[in-house]
Amino acid sequence: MSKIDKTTTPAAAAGLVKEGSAVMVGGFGVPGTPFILLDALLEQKTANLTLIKNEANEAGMGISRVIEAGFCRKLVTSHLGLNSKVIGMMNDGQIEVRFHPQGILAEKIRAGGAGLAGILTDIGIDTIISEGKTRVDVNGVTVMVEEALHADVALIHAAKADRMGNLVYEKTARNFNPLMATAAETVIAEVEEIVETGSISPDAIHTPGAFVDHIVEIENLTEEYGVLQSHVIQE
Amino acid sequence: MSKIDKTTTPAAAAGLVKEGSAVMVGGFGVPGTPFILLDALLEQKTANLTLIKNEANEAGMGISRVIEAGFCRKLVTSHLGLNSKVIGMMNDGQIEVRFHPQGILAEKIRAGGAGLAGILTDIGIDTIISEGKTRVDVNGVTVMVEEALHADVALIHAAKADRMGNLVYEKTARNFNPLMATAAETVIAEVEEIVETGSISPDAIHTPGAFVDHIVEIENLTEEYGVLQSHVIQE
Amino acid sequence: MSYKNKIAKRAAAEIMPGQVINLGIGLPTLAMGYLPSDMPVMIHSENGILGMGRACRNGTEDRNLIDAGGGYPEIVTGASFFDSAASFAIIRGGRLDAAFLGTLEVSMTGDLANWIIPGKFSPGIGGGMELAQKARRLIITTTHTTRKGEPKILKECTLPLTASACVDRIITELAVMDVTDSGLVLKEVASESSVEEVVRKTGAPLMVPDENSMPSF
Amino acid sequence: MSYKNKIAKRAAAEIMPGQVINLGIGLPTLAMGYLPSDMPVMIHSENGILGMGRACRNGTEDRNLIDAGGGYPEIVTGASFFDSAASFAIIRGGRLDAAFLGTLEVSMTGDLANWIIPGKFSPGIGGGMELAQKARRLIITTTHTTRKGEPKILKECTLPLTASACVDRIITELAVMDVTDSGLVLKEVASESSVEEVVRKTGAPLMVPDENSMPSF
Repeated sequence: MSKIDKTTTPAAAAGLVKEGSAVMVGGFGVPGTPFILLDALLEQKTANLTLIKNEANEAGMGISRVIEAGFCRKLVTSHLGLNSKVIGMMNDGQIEVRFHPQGILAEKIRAGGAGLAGILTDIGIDTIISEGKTRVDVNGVTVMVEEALHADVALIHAAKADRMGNLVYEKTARNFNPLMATAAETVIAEVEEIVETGSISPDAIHTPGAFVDHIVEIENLTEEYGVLQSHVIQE
Repeated sequence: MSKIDKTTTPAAAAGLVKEGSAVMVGGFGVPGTPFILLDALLEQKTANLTLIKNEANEAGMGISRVIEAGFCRKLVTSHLGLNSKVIGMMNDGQIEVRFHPQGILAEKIRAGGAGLAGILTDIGIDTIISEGKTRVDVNGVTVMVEEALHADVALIHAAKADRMGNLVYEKTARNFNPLMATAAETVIAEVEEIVETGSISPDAIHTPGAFVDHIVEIENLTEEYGVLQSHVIQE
Repeated sequence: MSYKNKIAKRAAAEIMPGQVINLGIGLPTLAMGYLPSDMPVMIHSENGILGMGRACRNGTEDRNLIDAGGGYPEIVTGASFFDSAASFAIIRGGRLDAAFLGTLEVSMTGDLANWIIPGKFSPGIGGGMELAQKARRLIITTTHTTRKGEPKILKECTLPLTASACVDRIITELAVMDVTDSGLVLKEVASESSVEEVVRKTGAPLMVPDENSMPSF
Repeated sequence: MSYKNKIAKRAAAEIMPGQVINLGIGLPTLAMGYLPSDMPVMIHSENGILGMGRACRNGTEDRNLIDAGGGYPEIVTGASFFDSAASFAIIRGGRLDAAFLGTLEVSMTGDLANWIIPGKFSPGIGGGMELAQKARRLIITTTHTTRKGEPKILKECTLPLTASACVDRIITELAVMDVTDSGLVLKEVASESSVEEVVRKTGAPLMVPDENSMPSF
């Protein structure tokens, strides 16, 4: 069984993202953002991307660099509160942005991964985000259709993988990563450590290897992965 | 923080199930079935129950005993292939049975727990189970509404809990338990071991304590929890 | 005491032992400081924490452990981590005893508008709509008026809503008010303020049960 | 070799290294015995296993570890356990390279009917509909005829469907047949049988590419 080995290089992995691809990117802030994979993506200058991520990181970091470089046509996200640069690009019409409530974004991605066509929810039903959404009556209550989201590629980050692609996440670096791991045609996980298959307890695996197509080992954790000094409380 | 202690007795826990309650019961076969809680439920002779469980265990075991004793009015389940006793009761009109595809049953329960009104799926769309279901068009594809399921009480089984209700399941005893833990007004978990709060790694917790209302420690694992000799290969 | 601390301290007093709470963005650090350190309460953070603690002491930050606002928190004994779907299942599934949110406007009927000023401010939605719509109890923590001195508490919101009829209680630096079926009711007045000032700075009818026995905070 | 073993052995030959497979109920124990023990393949079981192994040796059963049929399996290195929602996400999400199911009837257009005989047999649905509808490749393993000798492979199913147009390949003790856009095609004939017997016992038109060079198994 140990013959399954999904390890590859950042460049080979990024090469699977093609012009016009829809790409899910894990992470909520710094934790769980696949910076090394995003570096490789930026380097190959793939254009016209649709990016799907909780937020756009902060200016100069993560997917913000891909957006700032002009490679993102459309961003599907929850909020940009910490990235005035991308808000500016949105306001200037340089990128199209589609906002979803954070947990609905998570459910839309999960629904895509679970082979569902969508979910039914009342979140936002009395607000402007309900405009254009299909309404359905469920037991006398009106709710809205939120369609499942899919992507061509998911770029995710995990703390640990075995060679078969079983993944374990750490603390708040989990966030959208296990959901995106299910919802893309090709799933690429960068990981901080690769361990031998069989060394992770089967009960402690967060993402089963069947969902993961390629694994990239991070050779060294660059500065981007570290504590963001701007968010540290100065005593 | 260690002051939160949700431990109670089987009788007190079962007492939360009232006549006419909808009760979700974890387990897929023997693993994960809360036999001790079901014993307590049977003892208090609460009638007119709606039971929601993957299957009805096998004759003389688990919820089959509750059904055989006449306390179940309606069973929402996936299949009864190993329980000809309950199939007989269904055919004789002694209980009402509603079948769902297994993964759709899981998703309906999960949707209830996740505060969704339902999910949209094409499973069974060309079959007789589609009769009476609302159809919706999603991007040109016709799918069906599957409504979320809720219960008054969930009776579940876990390998380990801390006093705050954080749960860990073991192997295939996980199955429907973490889903049902989210979908009932009152969630009662019987556990094989109670450990001090803080001794389970926060990354290894399968069900966060916020979902769990009461914990019952199993004093001794009765015969029902053991290996079923009828399923053992005789060499 | 700054008005922010005043609000945070009063907000902390809403929290009961054993509850599951979301403190929104911004408020956590301040409000946590006013909770008794031994109070058994589980703080939820949208990015996947149940059991968030106070802000980290400088130098003890963990690169993998942030709160929903990007700050570095501690966690308490019994904390757990989970993914974003599970995190919002806790919110939408009704497992939050209370949530706290700031706002731009709030109406006398409990409508909330705190996410967009069309053409001026549109950073997105985040977790706010789900918190507003689904927490069992929604408490708004806000300055009583805008920076220009205009009331934030109105008969009707003028901005696009976050959710309708969702607010239970409003806590400002001047007052504590409840949204009830019969209207907005004044519950407490800040020791630095007066019923007259609160009524004057509120842009909606405010019921004052008994001016002489009004509790202060 | 019994007809069951014949079918299981031929079914096992469908499995390619690196695939994710569901073997349905009943077949696993037999088919696993025909897989090379070092073949890197991940067997999925609906009750929450990826990486199921062969049946346990008597006395080594684990009370917490069963397969979807209630038997006690081993697990392979790299196996993982998960809940029922995740398990069917693997199925419906298209991560199963192939699934194997038994049947009551199967039509020449790939319709499958294997879950109910109204008024006679209605044990429920289980995971079959999802496996039938969503596995990337669906292989039916069945006796060629009923116990009464009537064909199970028909122009149209007479029983309520499990899923329509879902079957890719049919493996019986007599033949291997593919459902194609132009009809049902005979691919292999059992060494104990003949093209004539297979055609006679099949209740639908069966295309025979070249009778003289028909592969046997």
